[in-house]
Amino acid sequence: MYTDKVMDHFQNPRNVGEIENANGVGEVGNAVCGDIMKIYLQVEDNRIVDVKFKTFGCGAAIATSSMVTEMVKGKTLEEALEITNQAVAEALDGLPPQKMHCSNLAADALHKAIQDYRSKLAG
Amino acid sequence: MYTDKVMDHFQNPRNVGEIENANGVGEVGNAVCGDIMKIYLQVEDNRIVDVKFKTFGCGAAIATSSMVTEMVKGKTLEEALEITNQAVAEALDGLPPQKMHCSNLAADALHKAIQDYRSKLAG
Amino acid sequence: MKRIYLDHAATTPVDPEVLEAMLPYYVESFGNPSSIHSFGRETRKALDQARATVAKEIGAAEPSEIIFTGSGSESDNMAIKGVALSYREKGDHIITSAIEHHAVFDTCKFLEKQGFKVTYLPVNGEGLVNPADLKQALTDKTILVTIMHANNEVGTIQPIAEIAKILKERKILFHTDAVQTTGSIPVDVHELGVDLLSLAAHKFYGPKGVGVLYARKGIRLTPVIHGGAQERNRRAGTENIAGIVGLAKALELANQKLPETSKSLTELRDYLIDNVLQKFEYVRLNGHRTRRLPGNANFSFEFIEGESLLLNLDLKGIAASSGSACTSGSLEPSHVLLGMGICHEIAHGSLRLTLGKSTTKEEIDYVLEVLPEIVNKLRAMSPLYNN
Amino acid sequence: MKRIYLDHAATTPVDPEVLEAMLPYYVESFGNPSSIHSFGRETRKALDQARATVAKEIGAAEPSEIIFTGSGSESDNMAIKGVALSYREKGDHIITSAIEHHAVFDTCKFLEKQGFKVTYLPVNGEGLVNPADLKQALTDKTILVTIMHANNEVGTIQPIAEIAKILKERKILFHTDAVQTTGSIPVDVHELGVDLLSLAAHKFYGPKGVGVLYARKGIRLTPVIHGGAQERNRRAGTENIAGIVGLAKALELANQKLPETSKSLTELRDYLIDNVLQKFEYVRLNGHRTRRLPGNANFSFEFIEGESLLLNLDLKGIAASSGSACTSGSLEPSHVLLGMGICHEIAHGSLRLTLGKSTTKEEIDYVLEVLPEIVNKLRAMSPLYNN
Ligand SMILES: Cc1ncc(COP(=O)(O)O)c(C=O)c1O
Ligand SMILES: Cc1ncc(COP(=O)(O)O)c(C=O)c1O
Ligand code: FES
Ligand code: FES
Repeated sequence: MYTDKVMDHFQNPRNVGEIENANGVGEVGNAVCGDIMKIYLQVEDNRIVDVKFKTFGCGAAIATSSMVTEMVKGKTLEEALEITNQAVAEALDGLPPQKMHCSNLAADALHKAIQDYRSKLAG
Repeated sequence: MYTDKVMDHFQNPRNVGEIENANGVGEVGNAVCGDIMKIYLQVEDNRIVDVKFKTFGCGAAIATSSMVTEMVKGKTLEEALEITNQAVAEALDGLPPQKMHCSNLAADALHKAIQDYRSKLAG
Repeated sequence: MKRIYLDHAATTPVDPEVLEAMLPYYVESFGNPSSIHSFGRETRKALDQARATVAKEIGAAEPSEIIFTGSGSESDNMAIKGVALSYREKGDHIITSAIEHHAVFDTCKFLEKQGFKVTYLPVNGEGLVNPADLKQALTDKTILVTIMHANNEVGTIQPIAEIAKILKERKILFHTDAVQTTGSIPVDVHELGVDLLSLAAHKFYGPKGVGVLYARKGIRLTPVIHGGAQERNRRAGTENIAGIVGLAKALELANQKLPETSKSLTELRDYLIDNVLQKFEYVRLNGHRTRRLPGNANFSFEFIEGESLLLNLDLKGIAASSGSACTSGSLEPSHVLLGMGICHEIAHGSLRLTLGKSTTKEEIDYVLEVLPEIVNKLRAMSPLYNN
Repeated sequence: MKRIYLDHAATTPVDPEVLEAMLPYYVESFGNPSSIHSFGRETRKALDQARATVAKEIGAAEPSEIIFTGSGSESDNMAIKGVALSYREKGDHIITSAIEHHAVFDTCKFLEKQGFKVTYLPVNGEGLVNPADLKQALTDKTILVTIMHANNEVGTIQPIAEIAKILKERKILFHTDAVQTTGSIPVDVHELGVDLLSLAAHKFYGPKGVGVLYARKGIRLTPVIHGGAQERNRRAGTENIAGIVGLAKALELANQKLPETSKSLTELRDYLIDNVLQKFEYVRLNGHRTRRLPGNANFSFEFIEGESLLLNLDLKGIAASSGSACTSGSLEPSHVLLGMGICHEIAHGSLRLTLGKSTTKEEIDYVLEVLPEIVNKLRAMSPLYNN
């Protein structure tokens, strides 16, 4: 059902955990739906220098979380915001159709975390 | 589906044919229904001395025709009229439920032939 | 006694190669394809492959257009009820023919009770539907036409592609019951131009208890069997993997050998037909002389009734069937023969001999040898026969 | 890697003895049981025998009360739709429970669209229906009650006989879905007091694609599959002889070994449950502690989601399942757990381990060994877990 890449990220998720003093945090989903993703960013000079995640969800949810953290590390915020749900799924060699909703969450969580960082910066 | 007795009478039907100068003839059924039985009687001194049949119909129709002719041969008309559909079926060790309508025909044909004889006698 | 099987239209034996393909899916590879664990993924893969094979074999555009069912009858029910209930707001009129299999006929009768209107198109003496009749029967409310590809009793093959053209213009859904044709003559949904098509494995050397409904992408189908999400929510129930694998394998094999089998069966059938028509008085061939299934021969022997003919043949080791409904417990003769305008008396005396890939000329010769004495014996016993 | 199968509630492998009983009915003995020739009589005999066996095994009064179908889902559909459509003039109200299998649940939803009224009885935290609730729900218009014998997810066994008594007094038809119980605990239609009962072969080491609907004599059933006269006009389609023979054989074998299997499974299950409840924090057993299927254990591990648990177990060779609906492509968690009042978060984290006759203590020990590291790993990754 899942590609090898998905299974790899599911089994060995990259960047699991929290960042104590993260300056951007994004959470999406809820327990009713069965998926919650939380992404922690450490942004320096407009660049994501560290990123971690915590996820409650299915195999696809975990793999997309892991993949998105890999994809953004070292990127500028503008570059990171260009990462689409589709791009995450493609980076994993695809997801089962009924699971595409999970890959949406990973990009959403990232974008929310960036928003959070920017709003803090602005505030 | 059929008992051995039915198959025996079907394969080796007794008393097939016509009686040239039958003094009682009974026919029942029609081609629409798929069964036609014709019974020929030779009655002497109120006793059936000869009987023959012709039947267009299924295995059960042929077997019951054959059986009823065997059952009535030598019987008085009163005895013959006592032969019921049930009795014919029983003499054949039973018929499949959906075929019981055929055993009805055999007794009916016999009774009609007797009627025919009597009405000729009366007329 | 050597037994001769000439009832291939009723059912066929499973090809040993088909059984072999099925065997791994009973004891060893048994997972539920809906399960995500390795046991389930194994059978899911087999299921996907079988679906792809069937799609390819019947010319479907996508595997998802293949719905596995439990029988040809279920496929017919699902096509007709499924469309009727899903498109009711569009219309309530269905058109079919007078000589459909009971799985179609009784389903239409049922829908009539539910308030649908059904037109039963007449057929000619050879069992053919006239496309002009169909055109006339169409109304604004027509949502579905269901006409069988070939008839199971008399073997007549309908002008499906021609009918499809008429319906395509008007955007009316078209279902064909291809239970008798699949594996016997080419069945390609694209070439036939149909939207829905039924088939059953046991008619082409596959297992009993498994069928397919092809439904073109985008067609809404209210399920006949509600429940789990199997078959994309169109047919609930844990998949009969072994059966499905068997169906796909059997279809593949049948189509591979089709050109060859069809040619030799047609020859053998014609030999049988020609000889019977020559040998007997008061006999007629039912169905079209040439536009018929390769293996089908259907005769009416006047003055005698079908079941007694069958029983006598059986005593000689020959397995055949009849249109006579007595055999199935009802008193009606075949609605197919009556629908073709054949009178009751003659309809009752029909004999269907359906040849299969194992049928030999020797077997046919044996039939031709024993048939006369049986027919003569029964005629001699018949009150209808006066010679 | 050695694989451990703990998903017997999803399906079971065919018992080799069952397969052996089926094998003659593919290649050699293949006739259509409706045919009157010797090929047909052969399979008709097998069909009659299988029917008699099933009748005896479930305590039916007569073989004719046994209807062979294509699946447990079809049996459920047929019972409910069959009664609903046949008794509509008597009433339009059906009662069921909130935790039925989708084959019952979705059928009821469908009938609601057709104008029927359905009451979904609540269950308590352990999954039990309260007969008092049923009594209250009954109306003059109630024509059918359908309550499952035991639940497929949590294994809770319902008080069927008690409910039957209430309904018998009022002459309301009672159907039970015994798909999970047949072969696992005693199933006797007389003792249960039901009028209709569904079962499926593949849940008790028989083949997939064949089920039974028991319908007490005299009950009218509008067919779900219309067509030929098979199964006394109640279910059309050429009979799946091999499957039917397999079902009968499997049922016979399962019932023979039932007392023994049930005892050893219960012990093993309790060992598993006791150990899991002891070993973990934030875990709960779903379903009733004792009134449950011998082989069923269902846990909720808080803070983690079912599918990721299953995938990790699968990577360790353990085949299990979950109430998590993500696995089947829908986003809803199990309606069964929600129906029992369990909150979404916890419902998502359920793990069902269902033991079968081949399950060993070593296998359970292995599960107990690998489960902690998996649960810990997933919890460490979960935003809901803060320790
Ligand atoms: C309680 C219950 N009812 C019905 C079914 C449906 O059975 P099947 O999938 O064989 O149609 C199942 C199993 O899936 C079940 O567990
Ligand atoms: C034309 C046709 N349609 C439908 C069916 C029904 O198939 P099944 O008996 O496999 O359900 C048959 C065969 O019996 C058939 O010949
Ligand atoms: S967690 Fe629901 S689909 Fe992935
Ligand atoms: S001839 Fe019709 S049932 Fe016997």
